[in-house]
Amino acid sequence: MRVPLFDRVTETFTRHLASHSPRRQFLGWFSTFVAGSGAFPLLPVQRAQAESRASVPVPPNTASDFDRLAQSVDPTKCNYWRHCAIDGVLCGCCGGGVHTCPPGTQPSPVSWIGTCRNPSDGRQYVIAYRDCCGRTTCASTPDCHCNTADREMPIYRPQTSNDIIWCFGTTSTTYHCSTAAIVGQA
Amino acid sequence: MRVPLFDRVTETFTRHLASHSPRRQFLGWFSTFVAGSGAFPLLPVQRAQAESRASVPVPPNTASDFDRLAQSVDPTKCNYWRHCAIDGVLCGCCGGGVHTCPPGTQPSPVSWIGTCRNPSDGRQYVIAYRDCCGRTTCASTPDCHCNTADREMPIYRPQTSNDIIWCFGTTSTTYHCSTAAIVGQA
Amino acid sequence: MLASTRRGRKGMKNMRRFGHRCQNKAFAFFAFLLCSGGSALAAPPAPPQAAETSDVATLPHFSDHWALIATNNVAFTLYDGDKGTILGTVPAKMIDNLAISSDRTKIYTAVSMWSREDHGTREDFLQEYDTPHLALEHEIDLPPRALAVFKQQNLELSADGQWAYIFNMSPATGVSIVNLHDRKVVRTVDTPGCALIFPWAHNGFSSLCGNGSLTNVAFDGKKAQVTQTKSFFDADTDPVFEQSQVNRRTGQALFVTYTGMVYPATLSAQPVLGQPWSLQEAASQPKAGTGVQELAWRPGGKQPFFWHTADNRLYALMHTGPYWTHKQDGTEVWVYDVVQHRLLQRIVLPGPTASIAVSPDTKHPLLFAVQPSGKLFILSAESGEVTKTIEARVAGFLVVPTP
Amino acid sequence: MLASTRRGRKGMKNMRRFGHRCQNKAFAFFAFLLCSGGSALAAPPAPPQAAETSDVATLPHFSDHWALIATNNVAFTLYDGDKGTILGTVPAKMIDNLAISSDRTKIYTAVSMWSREDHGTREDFLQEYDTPHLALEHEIDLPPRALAVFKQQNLELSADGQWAYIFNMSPATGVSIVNLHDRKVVRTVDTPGCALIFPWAHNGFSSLCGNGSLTNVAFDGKKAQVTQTKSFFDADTDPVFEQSQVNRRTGQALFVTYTGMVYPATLSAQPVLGQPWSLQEAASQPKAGTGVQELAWRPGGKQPFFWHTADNRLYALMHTGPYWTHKQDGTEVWVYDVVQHRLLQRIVLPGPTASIAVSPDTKHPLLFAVQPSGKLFILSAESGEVTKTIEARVAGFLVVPTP
Repeated sequence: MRVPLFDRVTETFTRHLASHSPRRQFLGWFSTFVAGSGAFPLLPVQRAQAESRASVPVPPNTASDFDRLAQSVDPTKCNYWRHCAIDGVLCGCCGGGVHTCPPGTQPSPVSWIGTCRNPSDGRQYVIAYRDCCGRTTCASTPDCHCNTADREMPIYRPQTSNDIIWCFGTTSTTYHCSTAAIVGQA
Repeated sequence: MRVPLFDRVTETFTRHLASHSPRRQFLGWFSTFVAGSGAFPLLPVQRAQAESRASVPVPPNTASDFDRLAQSVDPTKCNYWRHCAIDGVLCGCCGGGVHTCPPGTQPSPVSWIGTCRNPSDGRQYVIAYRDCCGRTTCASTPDCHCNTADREMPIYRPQTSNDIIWCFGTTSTTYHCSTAAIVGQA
Repeated sequence: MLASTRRGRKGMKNMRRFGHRCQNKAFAFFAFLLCSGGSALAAPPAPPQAAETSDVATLPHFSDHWALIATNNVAFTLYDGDKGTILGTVPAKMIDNLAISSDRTKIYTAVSMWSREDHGTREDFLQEYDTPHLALEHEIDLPPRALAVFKQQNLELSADGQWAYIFNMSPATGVSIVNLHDRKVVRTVDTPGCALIFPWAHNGFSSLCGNGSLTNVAFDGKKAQVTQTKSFFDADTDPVFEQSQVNRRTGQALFVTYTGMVYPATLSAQPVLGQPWSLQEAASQPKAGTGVQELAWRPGGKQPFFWHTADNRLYALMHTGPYWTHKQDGTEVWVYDVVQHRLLQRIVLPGPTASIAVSPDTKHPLLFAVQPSGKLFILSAESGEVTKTIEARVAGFLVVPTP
Repeated sequence: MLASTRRGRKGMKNMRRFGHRCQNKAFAFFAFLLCSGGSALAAPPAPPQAAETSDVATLPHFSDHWALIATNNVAFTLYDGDKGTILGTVPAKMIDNLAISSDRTKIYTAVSMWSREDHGTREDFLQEYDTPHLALEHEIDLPPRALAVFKQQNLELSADGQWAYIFNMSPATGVSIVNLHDRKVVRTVDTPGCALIFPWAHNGFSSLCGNGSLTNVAFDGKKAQVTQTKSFFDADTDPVFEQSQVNRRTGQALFVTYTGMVYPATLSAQPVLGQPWSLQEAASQPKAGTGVQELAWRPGGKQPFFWHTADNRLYALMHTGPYWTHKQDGTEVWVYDVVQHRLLQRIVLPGPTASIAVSPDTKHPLLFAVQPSGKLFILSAESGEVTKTIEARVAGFLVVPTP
């Protein structure tokens, strides 16, 4: 049975995490990792430039259905490339943005992660799906409720499980919406 | 300007209440009245017999649109005759009945009232719209959410105002659904 | 250090990924372009997108074209009427209430809650949010509020930002007066037989009474003085709508009855009543009566009126029907000159509408129209053209900033 | 006395009402019939309907054909599957959980709430309702539960009614064990790297672990003993569904993977694994793989499985698609003989379906199917015929009574 390329890449990534950290401490380590990533200095944004180029075509037989059909223009749609494993309401539809919480809410320092392909540069990125917390669920239009599952795992693999309310360490653990921030390349 | 018959009857009824009780105590008196009515001995139910007869036709030019179109067969519909001034979810759609609260809820001892015509005997009845309280709102199908307004008054005439949550004197004042019990003839 | 470690791993992954691609025969040509170092491409490859910081949005000054609309029985959702998008969320249930301060820097909600959702200890609060952050800054304890479905007139603010008035019903009626500077209830005034709040220009409010009169409560922080007017409408035959309109800057009110009579009044301890006029007569139609089979254009809905004070126009949600259809959805909005008592415009709505509100600007005012299905329409209040249609799951209660 | 006063007033009103009618010329003929004393009518007029007492409904014994279905993010609504009607409401949000005791006399909800709705003090409870009255009888304090959307396997009860097991995640994982007779948490067991609850026949449960093994916790009220199995599935390539099924009477489990492999197991401190089989092979199709473009019939949805233990049938919600579509709505239900590993039936659903459950009876079992739109379908599990279609506003979580 052939394991598709991108799956293998991801598996290596997750296996790496799993094998190098005692499982008991895994989540603690993971939290630090993701929380720390939020402190990265922002490089000059090259995105406009990247998008002015033609998108890099998706290899037709190694990409998931999501990847093949994803777009890199409108982050308030479920088929925006970063949303390959999101479950929830997009914060961009709620007064926030793709990595911005709506006013009155608080980003969770920990999150689940996905690995999604950006069609405009052909690269795979690790995405942190950070929930915004502390306020009743955003009443967006139904088209902003997404439920995708590329590389999504059950709750016993919490770091890639998207049914969990990822509101740990926030003042209140109520769920409002979900963001999709770039952590780095996969 | 001609005042329609049934309105005049109702007005006399409400005016009677208003003029004979100091306004300050009106609601207290009314509570006792309605709560007390719940203790009436139930006469043998003649309803089946009444319904086996042909319905009494509605006088065509003195009845409201609701009265003209009301039915006396299905109490889980908004056009059931007693529902001429109801605003809320019918308890009959929620595990209760036309004068029965669903399990786990509590009938409010006070209520707003309406005056509705029963097409099967042609009589006008005073209806106590007693809310059932103490549980989150019943998630019935949308056709059980009714909002009718025959003789319905603003909140400064509370006894006939149906936007109020009539959960006074219950353990919890949260709204679950609304019933429509017969108090007596108008 | 963490960043540089990451950078290093990224580089490795990149290499391995391209290595894989280059071995894949199905991609020979495509792979050639990439594996040959990209020389065939016009521009050098863009650097990968950088890691992003999570942050929280803040709002600019509250725009004329924003509206807070009750949604899903859990919140008021702040909509940008120009873009048709959501800007933020303020929690409040169907029984709660919301008002915006005149300077638009604060949003207040009057709320009732139970410590265990539908049971436990009941608490009532006036919650204070700052507009830029939609942050809950204060919770001011209240006596038990009146619980009713969507009654804007159960919570009102004074234009000077000093007072909030909250209607209580237990079922005895009264009003809690909150000093918004000190953030506490300073007085609860009994208003037996009367309900709702219509604020004056200064230090007081009036309530509508079951006998067709007004109760007027003057309160400047020290002593409350209550006066009562004579009856000016007959609540038995033709009551005044709860959703009647007031200009909190001037204390002028437009009390509209079920049949469509408008009673103008200037509220104070001694209210001055103006000449009543008929919505139908102002539209060159016969006055509407109280006949249960008397067909006429009538006002109705959940929030059937909006007084645009800058333009001095009254927007009324109208439908055809007999008397006792005061809660029926409207199919048109009729726009009146409040001074001339003259119909200026009829706007045909895209469907049955429960509630309306109009943006307070005079330049390009927007008309917000909520359908019972939960759909939100935004129209030009001038042309009546629909500019946005949103599947917003909204209920029949809209709050826009007013002077 | 009150009653007789009322009787007197009724009589007066009656007279006056008829008096009015008799004066109304438009009703001459009709009025004649009534005013002439009714002699033209065959039967004497029925006495007026009597005043009614307000009462509260109670429920009979929990029927095989009832189901509790998550609705509107505020409650589980109890449906009668035969009539398609609502019988009652049990409060619980999207993050909460519900289980029915084996004898069906109790309903338990594991809930988390905040004293001020979305802020304030967080409290977690196991709430105990009695079925006949749906009355909240006890609230048992819990350590902070795991908060996740609709995970039936986060709350399980032992078949003997002694224990409730509640999964915690903070994000460290563990399980709270509640003694249901004493109504308190007697033990919290850490289950590092493991999650969910699959109860044994007696005094224990197993959890699924990220390395493809099971953690097994024996607890008889005194000491907890934890054992660990070897890995039996590869969580990296083909994880076991969270919604895998267990028979709490026997501790037998059916662990189903994303590709459709079924791992039977008998759970205890030393679980015994049976021969794995493939849902696709049992349907005479090739085994499905993990290819992201490998089209096959695959299990998926929010609640994609139901093990009917009396008939020993596994109902699986199936769709066509590649790997990583384990959350996709199903279009058919495939019914398997669990012993023979044989497809018995394919039921075509009336539309895309998120979740299924089957009534536990063997006579005329009902299949409950929930659409993402909130529509509830009830079908005959034998014929596949749709018997009820309800606009129920339900979410993807159904609980039926099980042994």
